[in-house]
This record gives sequence, C-alpha cells and structure tokens, in this order.
Amino acid sequence: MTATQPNTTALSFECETGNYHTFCPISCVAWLYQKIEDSFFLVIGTKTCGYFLQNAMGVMIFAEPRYAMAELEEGDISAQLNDYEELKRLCLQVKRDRNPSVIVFIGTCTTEIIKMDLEGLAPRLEAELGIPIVVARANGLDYAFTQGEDTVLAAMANRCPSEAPAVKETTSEPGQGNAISRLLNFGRKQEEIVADESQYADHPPLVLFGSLPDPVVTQLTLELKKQGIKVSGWLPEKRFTELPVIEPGYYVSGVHPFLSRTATAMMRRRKCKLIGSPFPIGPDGTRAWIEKLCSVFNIEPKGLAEREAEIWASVEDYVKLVRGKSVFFMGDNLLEISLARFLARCGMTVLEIGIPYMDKRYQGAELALLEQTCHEKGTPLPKIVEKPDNHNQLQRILELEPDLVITGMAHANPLEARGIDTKWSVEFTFAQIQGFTNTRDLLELVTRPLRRNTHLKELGWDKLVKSEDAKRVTV
Amino acid sequence: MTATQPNTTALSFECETGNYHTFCPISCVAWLYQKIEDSFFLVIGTKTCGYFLQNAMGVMIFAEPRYAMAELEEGDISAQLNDYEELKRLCLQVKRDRNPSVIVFIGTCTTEIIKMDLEGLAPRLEAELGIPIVVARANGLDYAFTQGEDTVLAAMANRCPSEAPAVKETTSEPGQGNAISRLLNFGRKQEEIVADESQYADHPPLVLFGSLPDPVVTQLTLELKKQGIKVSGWLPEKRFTELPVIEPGYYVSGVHPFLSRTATAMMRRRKCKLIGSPFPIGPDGTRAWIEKLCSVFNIEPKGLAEREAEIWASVEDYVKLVRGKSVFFMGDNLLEISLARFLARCGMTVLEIGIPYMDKRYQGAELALLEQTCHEKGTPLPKIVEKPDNHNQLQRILELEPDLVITGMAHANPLEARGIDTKWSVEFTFAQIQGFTNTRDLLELVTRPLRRNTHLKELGWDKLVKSEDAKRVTV
Amino acid sequence: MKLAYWMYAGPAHIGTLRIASSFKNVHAIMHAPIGDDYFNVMRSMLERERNFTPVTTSSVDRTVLARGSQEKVVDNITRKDAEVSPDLTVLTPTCTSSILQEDLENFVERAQLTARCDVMLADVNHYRVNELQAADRTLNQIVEFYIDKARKGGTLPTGKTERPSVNIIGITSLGFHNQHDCTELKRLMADLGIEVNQVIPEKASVHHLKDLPRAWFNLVPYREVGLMTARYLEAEFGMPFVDVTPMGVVETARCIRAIQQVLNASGAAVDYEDYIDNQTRYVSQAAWFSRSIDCQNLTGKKAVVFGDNTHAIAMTKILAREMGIRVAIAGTYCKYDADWFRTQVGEFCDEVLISDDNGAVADAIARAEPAAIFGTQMERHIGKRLNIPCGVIAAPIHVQNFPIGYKPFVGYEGTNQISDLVYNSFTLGMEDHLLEIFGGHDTKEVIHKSISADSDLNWTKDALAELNKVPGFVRGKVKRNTEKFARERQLSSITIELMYAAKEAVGA
Amino acid sequence: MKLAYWMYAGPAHIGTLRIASSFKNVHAIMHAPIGDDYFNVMRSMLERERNFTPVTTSSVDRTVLARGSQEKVVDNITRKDAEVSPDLTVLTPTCTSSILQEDLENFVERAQLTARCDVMLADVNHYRVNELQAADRTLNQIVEFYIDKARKGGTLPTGKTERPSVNIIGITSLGFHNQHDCTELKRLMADLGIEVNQVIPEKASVHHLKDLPRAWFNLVPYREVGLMTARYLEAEFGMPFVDVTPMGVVETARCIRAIQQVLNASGAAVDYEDYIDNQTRYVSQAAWFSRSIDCQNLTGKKAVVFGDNTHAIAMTKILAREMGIRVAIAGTYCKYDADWFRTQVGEFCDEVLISDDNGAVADAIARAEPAAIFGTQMERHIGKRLNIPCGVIAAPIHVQNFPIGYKPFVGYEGTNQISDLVYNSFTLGMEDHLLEIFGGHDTKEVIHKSISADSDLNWTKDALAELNKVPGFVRGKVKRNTEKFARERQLSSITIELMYAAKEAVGA
Repeated sequence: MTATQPNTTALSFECETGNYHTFCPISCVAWLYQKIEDSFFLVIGTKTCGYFLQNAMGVMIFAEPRYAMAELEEGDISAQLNDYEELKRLCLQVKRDRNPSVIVFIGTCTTEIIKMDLEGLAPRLEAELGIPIVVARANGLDYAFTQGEDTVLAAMANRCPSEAPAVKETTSEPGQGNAISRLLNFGRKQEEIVADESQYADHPPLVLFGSLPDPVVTQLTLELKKQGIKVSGWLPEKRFTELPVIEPGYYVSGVHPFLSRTATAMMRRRKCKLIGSPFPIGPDGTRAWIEKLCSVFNIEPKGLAEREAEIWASVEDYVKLVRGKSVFFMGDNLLEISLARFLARCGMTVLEIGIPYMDKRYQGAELALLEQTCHEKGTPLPKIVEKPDNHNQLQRILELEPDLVITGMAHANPLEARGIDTKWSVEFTFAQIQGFTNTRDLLELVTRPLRRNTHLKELGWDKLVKSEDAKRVTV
Repeated sequence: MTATQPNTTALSFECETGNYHTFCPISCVAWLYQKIEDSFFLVIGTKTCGYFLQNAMGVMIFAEPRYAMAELEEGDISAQLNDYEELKRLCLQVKRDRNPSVIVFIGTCTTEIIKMDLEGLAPRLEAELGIPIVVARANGLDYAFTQGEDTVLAAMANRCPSEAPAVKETTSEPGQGNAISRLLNFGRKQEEIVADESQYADHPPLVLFGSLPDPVVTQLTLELKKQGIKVSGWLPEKRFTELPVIEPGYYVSGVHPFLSRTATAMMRRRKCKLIGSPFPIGPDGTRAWIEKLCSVFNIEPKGLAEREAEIWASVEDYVKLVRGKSVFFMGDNLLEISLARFLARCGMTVLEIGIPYMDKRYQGAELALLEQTCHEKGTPLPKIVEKPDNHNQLQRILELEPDLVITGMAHANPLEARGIDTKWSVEFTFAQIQGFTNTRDLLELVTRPLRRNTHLKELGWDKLVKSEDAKRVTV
Repeated sequence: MKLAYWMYAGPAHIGTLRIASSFKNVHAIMHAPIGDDYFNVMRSMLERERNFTPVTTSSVDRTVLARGSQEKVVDNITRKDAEVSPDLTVLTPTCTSSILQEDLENFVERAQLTARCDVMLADVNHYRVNELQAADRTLNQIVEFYIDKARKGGTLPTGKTERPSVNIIGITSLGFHNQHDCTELKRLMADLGIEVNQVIPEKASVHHLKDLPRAWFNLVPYREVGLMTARYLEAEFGMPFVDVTPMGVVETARCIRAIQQVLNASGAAVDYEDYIDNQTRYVSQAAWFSRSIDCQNLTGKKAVVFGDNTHAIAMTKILAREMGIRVAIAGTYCKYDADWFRTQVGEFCDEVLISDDNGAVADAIARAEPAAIFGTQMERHIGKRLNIPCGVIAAPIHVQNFPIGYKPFVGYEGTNQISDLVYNSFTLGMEDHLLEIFGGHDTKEVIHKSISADSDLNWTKDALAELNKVPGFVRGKVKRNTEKFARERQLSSITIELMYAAKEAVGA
Repeated sequence: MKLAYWMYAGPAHIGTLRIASSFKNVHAIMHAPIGDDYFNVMRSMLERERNFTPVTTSSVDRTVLARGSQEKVVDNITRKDAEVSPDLTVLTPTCTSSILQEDLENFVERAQLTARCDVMLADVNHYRVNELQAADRTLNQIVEFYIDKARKGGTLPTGKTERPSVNIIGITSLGFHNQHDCTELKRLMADLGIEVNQVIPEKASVHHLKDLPRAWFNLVPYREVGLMTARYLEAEFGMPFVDVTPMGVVETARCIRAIQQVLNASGAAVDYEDYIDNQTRYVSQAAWFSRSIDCQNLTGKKAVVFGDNTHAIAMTKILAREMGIRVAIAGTYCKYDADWFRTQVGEFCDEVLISDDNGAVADAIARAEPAAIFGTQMERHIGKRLNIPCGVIAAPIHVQNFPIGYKPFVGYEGTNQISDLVYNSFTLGMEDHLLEIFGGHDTKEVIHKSISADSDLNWTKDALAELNKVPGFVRGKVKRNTEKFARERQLSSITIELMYAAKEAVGA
C-alpha cells in the first residue's frame, strides 16, 4: 500500500445484510466457566448448540467440565414436558455432582423461540434448590459472539452485593473505614494493608467490569496503582461468592468494547457512574484509558507518556513489520475498533472495519481515538461496516488486496490458499491483549502470518487453489 | 503327535558344533542392576558389546541407568593407554554421579583377548577409591547367556561376610543368639520375631542363591516357612551392603539351573554344603526341591503332595492345551532341562533339548527327575544336545514338525512365518517362573502361541513366506 | 431435557450439509440463527479445506421472527443462484429454526420460480434423526431427485458399462478418513479390473447422477451413509449392492468375494481367490503381523471398542479374530441401528454396549480395565484420565483424524494402518515388552481412583509393600481380584500369604 | 576408555552385515565370539523379517583362541557354501575378533579354493569407522569386486539403456524407513519417466552389479550410504550422480531439477517444472499445510533437531524454510562428516551441535527448552524426561521405526508424512491451540529440575503465585528470563512488578 493523503472527513458507517460468519454467543461459557471457578454453566438449547460447543470450543471433554448442555428434546419443544420439573432434575444432578456456588442458565435461540420463561423459573428453582441461579439470554437472534459475556455480566451485575457485609470489628484499625478494602485484603498481613493504603489517592470506589485472565487483572490493577488509583473490585471476580460490592455512585469502567449492556445495567440498575474511555488495548489505548480514569479522579498521571514511549520502543521490531501495510477486518468479536485504532497507531492503513454490532455511545471514545489516530498518522479513515455481508467483503478484499485480513475461522484457510495473509479474529478474543505489558503478545499475533508468509512467498507457495476453484469466492 | 511306547533307555547326550544363537552373558547386567539396588555395573568392552546391550536389552536409556559401558578405544586395545588410570577415571565419574555401594566390573571377550588384568586392578582401585569392586568375567568365549549371572554371583559369594557383624547388645533378647536372625529382622517388631522363630524347625542355616524378582523371593521364603524351614539369606540380596553371612558348614541351594560356578564357589571357597535337587520350577520341581530341603533337615514335609495336586488342578485349563503335544528346545538359557521336565509332566513329548552347556553334576537331580517323569508319563526320552548346531536343528524341526519350538529371538519370526509355533526362550529368563504360585504364569507363556495360532490357522494364515524363500532354512 | 457433556453424533443439519457440500457445485442455504453456521468452520478448520464452504446462512433474527422468513430465504436462494450458479441449491433448517414450523417446501417452490438451478428442501426431522441418518437420507433424496428428473426428461441411460463397473456410495466431506479410504477403494477396484463408474457424493456432479444405473453394482463401504441410496437403486433398477465393509484382512476378502459373486451373477467370469491369497499372505503385512512375535505378545490382552457401527464392528472383528485380542466390550453410539451391531459383534466380545451417554461409556471402560481402547476422541480422553492408551477409530471427527499422510482404514493398505494402530496403542514392541518383563522403570500410578476408594478391607503393611512391587499396569487388577477373593472367604485382613493364595486360585 | 550409556551409530560389523544381508543370496560369516551375533536378532525382531538372516557366526571360543581360527572359518565358509549355495560369502570380524590380528585375507583365499561362491573379506577398520562408514565402504567393495570381475571376464556391458534410467543406491536392511522410501522413489522415477535400472543393495543380485553402468545416472538419497559407490562409478565410468536428498518440498524439487540437468546433459530433453509445480501446489499437501492456519500457529516456535546427516539436515531445512519454525539447535552424531553438516544447516539454525555423547545432547536440549524435538529414539527419551514432544526422524532404529503402514520420508508422500509428524509433535491443532489460549486443564509440572535447583533469588509469595498462573509449558522460560532480568539489575527479590517489567523488557 502506498501512503495516501490524510482523509479529513469523519468516520463513515454502513450497514450490510448481516450475512456473515461468527461464533454463537453461547461461546462465552468456554472462558467464563474458567474465570469463575465456583460456577456451573448450563446451556439450555438443542443438539445444534451442544455440537457447536463441542466442535468450535473443543474443550468440553477435558478433565472436569463445569459446563454442560441441557439438551432440549422433542418433548421439551412440543411442551409435553414441564420445563420447571426438567430443569429441576438437571440442576439437582449438577448440584450433586459438582456442587457449584452458582448455576448460570444460558438461554439460546431455542429458548427464545419456544418462549421458555427462564427468568420466571429461576427464582423458584433458586429458592427450592438453595443455590443462586443467574439467567443470561446469550442467544444468537439478538447477539453476536462476545456479547454472550455481556449478557452474563449484565445479569451478574444484579447479584453484586449492594452493601458490604458486616465485618467483625476485632481486626478493625483506624483508617480502614471502607469495608470493601477489607474485603479485598483477606489473607494479607496488617502491615501490608496499611502500606498499600498509603499508596492510593483518595478517590471514590472504582469497579472494573469485563472477564480477563488473572495475570491481566493483576497487571491492570498494578498499572492503576502506580497512578494511585485503587480498584475496589472486578466483575467478575474469580469466585461468584466474591462478587464486588456495588453501591450507588460508584464509578465503573469496562475493559472490553463488547460490554454495552453491562455498562447500561451498571448505570441504570446499580446507579453507577460509567467512565467512557478508549479501551486498554495497545499502549495508546491503555494510556488513554488510564488518563481518563485519572482525570475523573482528579489525579495527575505520572510518567504515562514515557511509559507508552518505552513500550513502543520495545516492540519496534514487530511494529516495523506492519508499518505501511494495510489491514481489513471482516468483523467477528466487537474488538475491531480497538484493534484497528491500535494498528493505525502502528502505522497500518485500515481499509475496512466489519463489526457485528456498533454501540456508538459505549464505543464513542474509542471511535474518536481511532479517528484522531488516523488523522495523526495521515492515513485514510476506514469504512466501518456494521452487520457485514461476507460475500461482498470478499469481493472488496480481492479488489483491495489488503496485506492482512483479520477474519473468522471459516474464511482463514480459503483466503490463505488464495495468497491472502490472515489472522483469526477469535485469537484476539482469547489472548491476553489488554494493558501495556501485553503489547508484544498482541503484535506477536498480528505479525505471525506476515512473518511466516514472507518467506513462503519466496518459495512461490502463495496460490494453492486451482484456477477453477479460485473463482468461487462466496459464502 | 501320537503317543509312542515308553522308552526305557537312559537319557542320551550329544554335542554338536556350537553354531547356535544366544545372548551374550553380559546381558545379566540388565536384571542384576535392578535386583541389587545399590550397585553399578561397568561393562568393559567394545562398541559391539555396548550396541548389544542397547539393542537386545533396550532398557539402557530409561530413567537413571545404573550400568554403563567402559568402551575400549583403539588406544586401550593397543595398550597405549594405562588401564589402571583409565578405569580409575571412569570409576571416579561413576562414584561422583551415582555413588553406588559397589561397582561390578563385567569383563568381556575383549578384556580376555587383550588379557586385561581386572582381578589385579580391582583391589588397588578399591583401596584408592574406597568403594568395593567386584570382578566378573562374563565373557562370551567361556560362557553362554545366563551364565553371566553365574560369574557375578560366584564373584560376589566371596564378598559375603564370613561372620555376623558385632551387634549392639542393648537390643539383645534371650533366644536370639543367632546374629543372622537379627540381621534379617531389621524393622520388625520384637513380638513378631519371637512369633516367627517359633514356627521354624531347628536346622542349620540355609542360604539360597540365584537372582529372583522380589515377589518370588517372598513366595519361596513363605513356602519353606510352611515347612518350618528358615531362609537365612539370599545371594544376592536387594542391596550389596546386606549380603548374607556365610559361615563354613552352612547349607546352600541354588534356585537356577545355570549357577554351577556359584555352587562350586560356595562349596570350595566358602565350605558350604550344597543341596543338590531339582529346581523349583513348576509344581513338580518345586515340590521336589522342598522335599529335598526337608529331607536334608530331617523335616517331615506337610501337605506337599496335596499342594502340588491343587496347583495342577487349578491350571488344568492350560495344561490340556499342551497335553499330548510335542516340544523342541533349540537351546538358549540353560533353563531347558527344568522346563522340559515340567512340560513332560504336563504330558508333552519333548523331542529335543538343545542346551548351550550341560553340567551333569549340578543338574544331576534335575536330569534324573526328567528321566523319571518321562518314564512315568510313558513318553520317549528326549535327545539332549549340548552346544547345538542351529542349522541341523532346523532340519530336524522341519522333519519332526513339533507343535512348539522354544527358541531364541533370532529364529522365532522366521519359524512363525513357516507355520511353526514358537515361544521365545528369553521370556522364561525374565518371567517369574519359580515356585508353586507362578505355575499359571509359566503356562500362560507356554500356551500363548498355541492359543493364538489355533484360530489363525483357521484363517489359513500359517505359511507366510513364498516358496522360494521357504527353502532357505539356515543360520 | 438431557444433561449432556459430549455428543457422539451431530445434529441432523450437519449430515445434510456434509452431503450437499461434498457434491461439486451444490450450494446449501441454512435457514438458522447466525451462531448455528459453524459447519463452515468445521469444514475449513478440521478438513483444512482450501475452498470456501458452499453454505450460506439465511439468518434468523428478531426481525425475521417478527415478519417471517420467506422473503429472506427466497432472496438468499436467488442471490446465491445469481452469484455462483450452482447446479442445485439445498435448503435446510437447523434444530432451532425447524421449531418455527414454516412452510419451507413452499419457500423452495417460490425460489424455484426465479432460480436457474434446482432447488430442494432437505427432508429430515431434526429432532428424530441425527447427523448420520440425515446424511443417509439427504444423499438418497438428491439421487432420487435426479433419477426422477432424468426419467421425466427421458434422459435416463439404458444398459450397463461394457466392462464390470461400480459406484462407490458414501464418501463424504468430514467423513472419518473418507478421502484416503476412497483412494484405496479405487486402487482395489483397479486391481480387480473393475471400472469406477461414479463415486458419490464426494466431488460428484449432480448432472451425472442419472448415470448411476449404468454400473454393474454399488459398493457401500460404510453402514451409516449410502445404504438408503443403494436400496433405492436396487428397488428401482434391480442393481445389486455389496455392503461388506472391507476393513481388516478377513472382511476385505469377504467384500471381494461378495463382489465376485455379484459380478459373476451378472455374467462376468472373475476369480479373485489368487489375488486375495497373494494380498493376504505377501502384499498386506497385516496377516504376517498377526502371526509375528510382536502380535503374539498381545494374545489375550483386553480391549474395549467403541464407535459408529462401521468402525466398531470392523475393529472388534479384527482384534478378536485376526489378532487374538480379547474384546471385553464392543459398543456403538448408533442406537438407531443397534440390532445390526449386536448381530455383527455378538460372537466376538464379552459384552455389547449400546449408548450415546459418554458418562456411561467412561464408567464401562473404567470397570473393564482394558489394556487398550479403540474409540472416538471421547474415549481417547477417557483413556487419558485412566492412563489407558486409545487408538481413535471413529468419528466424531477431529483435526487429528485428517492426517496429511496416506492413512486409509479400508482395503489392504488399511489393514497395514490398522495393524500399526493396534500395535502402537498397546505400546508393545520389544522395548516395552522387555520393560514389562523387567517390571519397568515407569513409576506412574495407574490404580483407578474408585478401586482404592471403596475398599473395606485391611491390607497389612507387608502385603501393601508386596502389592507395590506389582507393575503399575496390572496392580489395580491384582488388588481387585485379591480383595474379591478375600471377601468371598469373609476375610477382612489381607496378608502376603492371602495375596499369593488368591493368585494361585484366581490368577489375581 | 569412554563411559557410554548409549551410542548413536553401531559398530562397523553391523554396517557390513546390513549390506551383505540386503543382497539376495549373499551369505555372511561373522568371525566372532558367540554373543556378538545379535545382528540376526535385530533383523528378525526389529524388521519383523520373515526369512532367516543369512549370517552365520564362526564362533571364537577358548579352543579357537588356543589353536587359531583358520580351520574353523574356512570350514564354516565351505559348509555354508554347500548348504545354501550363496552367490557371495562375505567374511567379517567384529571389534572383538579383529584384535586377534589374524590373516583373514588368507582365510578367504583358502576358502575360495573349495567354495563355489565368491568369497570376500569386508575391508574395514573396526576401531576407526562406525556402522555407517562401514556400510558405505562394504557396498563400494562389493560393487567394485563385481565390476572388476566382469571386466576381467569381458562381460562388462557397454552403452546405456534406451530410455533414461537410474540406479538407486543405498537402500539397505535395517535402514530408517528405507523400504517405504524405496517404494516412493520408484513411484517418483515412474512419474518422471525414468526407468529404474537397479536398486542396490536391497534385494539386488550381485550377478547384476556389472550392469550398473548401463543407467544414465545414479541417485544417492542418503548421505551416509552409497556415496562411495557413486563416486567410484563416476570415476570409473563417468556416470553422473545426484546426491540431493529428496526430503521436503523444496529439496524434492531441487533433486528433481538436478536429475533434469543430468538427463539433459546426457542428451535427453526433459522439463519437470510443470510436474514440480503441480505436485507442490496440489498433489502434495505439505506446501498447503505450510500455508494453512494450523501451521501458522507454529510460526516462530522453537525446535531442536538431531540425527544422522541426511535426516537432521533435511528436517532442519524443512522446519526453518518451509514451516517458519525456529531451529534452536541442529545437530548430528556423524562427527566424521561434520563439515558437510555445517555447510548445509548453517543458515537455518541458531546453533550447530556435533556430538555423539548423548549426555551432551540431553544437556543442550534442556538448555534450549524447545517446544518440540526431532531426533532419534534417544532424544525421544530425553523428551519424555523433559516433557517435550519428540518426533523420531533418524536411526538408531527401533521397532517403532518399521511401521507396517506406508510411511516414507522422501518424495511427495514423504512431505505429507513429515507434515503430520511435525504437526503431531507440536500437538497443536485447533483443540490444543485453544487449550493453550485458555491456559489449559493440563496440570502437569514441566519446569525442568535444574531451573528451580540453581536459583539464588527470592520470589515473593505473590510473584510465585503469579508464576503458577503461567501455563506450564512456558513457565520455565518465564522464570528463567525473569531471574536473568533481576540478576542483571542486581535485584535479589522478585515481585510481581518485577515479573511484568521483565516481560515488557525481554518478552519473558
């Protein structure tokens, strides 16, 4: 790609047919059951749902799975069987075999279509079985891939305690009036806590939402601590029983771009204040996120610009592989805007951002940063295509010949066979990409096809389909 | 095979060319290093010896081997290097890396040919390095396969303490004058020992020799205990540091037919009394062995005949598979006479017993029992062929068409390909075949080819070489 | 509702799509919510398919639910017709969308008005049949459609090919080792002097289906897919078919003899006995492996077999009959065809297991304590937990079941591959066998949890020490048998003496 | 003396016997003590050979030592001559008997007086060369013997075959996958329209050796065995040879191009470019595998390669050049040919290792901490200890390297097999890749002992807990890099903050 003139117009948004491939939102159980260690996820759907989890996720069979299908059979569909009794039978079995702290019902398209009243059944079951039951309608009629997590977290937000549990006063000390800090300090020695407290600025409680692997939680928490910002809790925590207290007026911030419903729930139902900002993806996004939090809490950020610059310097070897190249997002996991903004900052030209669903408000700050980044780098603004049409996209890809296509699993191999470098979008969903520390890992993923295919091209191995097949580019 | 008239002539012995295949006697390190847990075996020989151990034994590479090659190189052969210094260097390395209680030098054909004076070097090294060094000349010039163990045990017999070590008298009790019993009772509670002692008849100490897996040691010890016979020690024990005391006048008995040199060493050098008997292989041999020990100690055997009968009854399902069939031993491990006697007792006709080396004195009782068994079962006496010629044997096998050939590994597959059922002789060396308890395992081995091949024959899969190859039966 | 952690056969629409996407230039329209479209991912990732999967989702969302889907479905059919000019478009719902009970037949008729291609609704009940049954049905439906069409058009050919010929029916996309099996079957047919008239559905053109009746007979290598089509062609044209799966030396010979019979009944004069004999004894190495010392060491070892009908039956017969291995349990998840399974394996195993509940299968394996398992990926994972090796012999498929190297399961090279699989699964060979004899260096503990857990007996310290000398891979069995022996005698304490008494009495 | 636990190449007589027993109707007499005769066991058991190994031991025992062995050796030669009428009898001592320094050449002359067959003493120094060198030498010696004999007898043919033709030199008994390689090479030659004049020594008759010069060129697929013979034939008859090992897509193409050059130089006019392109892009699946998503996930992973020259060089090139895998160490035990190794792999790896000390190889692997190893059985066992998967790519051979199913390493099917081997060794695929992303359920501890053992640094409890969250298979690396980072900064305590600083700085 040759550099083109800066485009000064605003971002353009289009909407296509929605004929695109992505994973079903019930996928979220695959990472949420791992994150929340005392949970059990029960996906209430058909053989089709179960076979998806088995094949696409492929982890159901390992060790001791903490999720399962409640497979609907003909009798369930035709309403010959009683939903309450059936669910009770299965929940009892789960309780007996796994004894989780919570059962999460994952509704599916089928429960929507047969109008199974999960929200109505859950409280009765919860009361009868004595185990919390959370209902999330992670169905594919309304949601795409990663939004499954959004439905679960939005539902779980309502289960966060609204005030701190009473704490025995025997261990209480001056300066520890905030019950939450105590809650978060289990197992630490008293001296450490006092030492810790002194490092923080005095600011209203902040709760972060979004499921992240534990190391990333630690990294972001430490990053904020450097600025004197204390994270009072995460939604979700590692255990359902340790969900953070959320009181009205608390500040909240999401770490994923796909959590707009959770954000809404936090604001409308828990009366929290949402901090809108770019997401902590890439050094630029992470810096912008921290700066925004600082500004809300009236904290002067320390050394952030230097930190960002250091990180960029440390990954220059990777950045130079992508600089000046072009990238095309087919659209899959709602991380597209953040990734595009980061890659634009790396010097890539973003040709098109396909995205299943675009919440312009929740992603507002991110969109602004993307636009700003393109202006600063002098690259054209990308076209943003909501509900893309994969067939049309493939025609555009063949025409534009991007250096890298970030796409779902269904298209990666066929595109590679036609000499187009691809990266699975799903990998960004599962990899650790948040924060300063993971920049290298993020670029490792992005550059992998480029590093590999460069020398394969020297071998002349770029076109691996016969000419009659090469033409059949449709989905 | 149809039953033939009883043959009343005595056993016939022949000697052939010695052109037969068997394993090198250095093989013994493969089981002796496992048996003696604080030992290290150093095989002093060429690349040819090392490659044999690696390929035929195939266990050198696992985990932490406690045996190795001292590989002789050109400088060693041409005597440009000093044997003492070279061995010292290697022993120091072994001592540093493995810290064994004893290093066993295994001499080979090459050390014989270059006349390396291992017996002369060992005491000096032992003194300098402060670690016992035992020398065994397990070479293939003088010995066959299992006789390797014989050379090691004969050498080790000289390392058995000639009197019990002084024991602290603080724990001494009346009725425990015999230091050996104390030695053998480490770790047992006092009451148990008293109880144990009362079960034994009063007889002179008995030491058994021959390396057996621990469970078989336990079984034979218990079997003798039932008759009131106490085993004062085994050569070898599990640890070199626990070798049994041997005083002149002790009784000794071998459990393997290939230990004639060890027997001689026990008699000539340690002035023990050797109890000559059949070996405890098969219920018949085991009974005969126990009866002989009883008779030496003037003990009336209790329930032995019943015990033997019970065992036979319990394996009748296997025995009926071999009864009336014929067997041919090509000769490999010196267990042949005992196995032939056992199979004759099972009702098999033994056509030929090849055997690498025949000590008619040490195996005298076994030979007599074989002869007696054949007479009793009305089967012809086998021809015993010492130092067989495999080519000649193969011609006889083709002519006699035995139902089972017990042979070394080199011939098993080619014989099977020609429709002749075979069993590896080497398996009997490694399997647990001694005592009453292992009768079933022994027959499991013997009958395995018969059980398998019976139905393969129904499939017509007996002749699997082309006619032009079938003729080339030579070795 | 059924609590399910794993399923052996996929939903019906997967079977339909496997058939549709196997054909050349057939497009499928899946009427379903957006997340149901993972067939494309499976085909692309598992089979490492270079081409785009010809399946388009006509997505069901809230708008469609509110307004009905007819317009969208018809639009999508006509759009793809214009874009890629397929010969045939197959419409299928999924479990989910089939609940909507829309008149899809009518959508198809509507679409047919504008589409140049043929349009068809796959006719399966998504709650009553599974992937395998749906595949069998859809193949039959497509064949019948084109035979009927040709008959109506007067283009049905008459007569047979000059030389003996065959249709190979049931080779599909995402089939377990189907591509390699197909190559091997073609080689076998070439050896036998038989022309391959057509292979369906893989890479076949629907336009040629009318020529199926020109073959002398049909070969259906797999029980699961193709039999309905073969029966239809038999009923319609009197075409004989051979449905002996040529897996293993004995069954391959039986298949060839069945072919011989069919050909000779049709006027040929072939004699394949010399060919069979030569292949069996000298070309294939499997019969020789069975006779060799390596395999002798497997005699009487215990195995559990589980899979679809085709592969579980074939493996059971091979293990029991050709290798002298004891099959403790032979099982299938093809519940709908359980009678056939029983008649086939009855005489070759101790116990038959018909189940699609993976928990029940796992329990049965743990109970049987086999030396090796031959099953699906699920059983491989069960084996991992129990430390029992498992050779994978059947779908559900997995990327590892699409090897790049040539690995057929059928025909004479198939017999070689299976011999390797069996041999490697038992991890024997000289090395491991000697290791076993020596007691081995392997210190892994393999006693299954349940074995120690439910013991009500006291083991003396000495007896426990003795038990620990028993090699790990049989320790569980020794323990169990000894305890059984003790219980039968109402003894509550286990001594060394008792251990060996048990060994003598019951071979513990 | 050398303390040795394992050896990579066998003694010289094994090489001689591999050549002798490869030929049809050649008998070998081994002059050696009785225990040295295990070659027969290896051939029978490892190769599952159906025929008796044509090697007789003329045993050296005390009597022979006292009286000399001439009579016995001569008797044995003439006896076997009478019994089996070989075309040629090869006499060889072993390391052991060669010390006796008897005039074996004289024994051979004596035996030749009575024996009808040809008799020859294998001319190798048993202390200076190993199995591979001896095999190369013995093959050359036998070929030279029969060429000379024909020349003397005036029966040397003149001229070349009508169509382009080749001798394939170096296929031997007990060679690593040699039988399957030979089949694949024959198929390749058939594809190229080249007649196979002779394959030697496997199944060749010594009587036909005189016709070797009729071929247009010689193909030497393996560096270790055959090159001496090819050079002899080049010197003697000006026969060109191609010694590019056709392993991997790139080298197979290079081999074919070399053949093209040789043929065209001899007057043919062949152009194999279209063939190469078609095989590379569509027939072989290896190039496509390299490009596929499965292989993309291997990009930059670290491997160690160790083996003989042929296989270690080929694998290094394939991994580095065709798959984008980083070869941290490429090594060979062929010390005698180390220069060649260095020139071949230099640009494809970080480090070259020339050693026949398995302990040194194990240490190097532990240090490199690769994600996979490609080596011999020895490295497989090293990998077992370190919990690193290992694909076996080279001798010393093992029964598992004589698969029954077709598994060549050379040619286009070889490229497929190698792709599978690489893929399976890295145990990736969608399942494992996702497992890796998830952190996995696998709780195995894979930190190499030495890593924790020598640590002089304090890890805080929190940092240790954080370390334990790192997936097992990279935990060792993270720990080592973090500690290195701390030492460089003279910090003695490792906190979480330090851990992540290290990660940012050095990618720990």
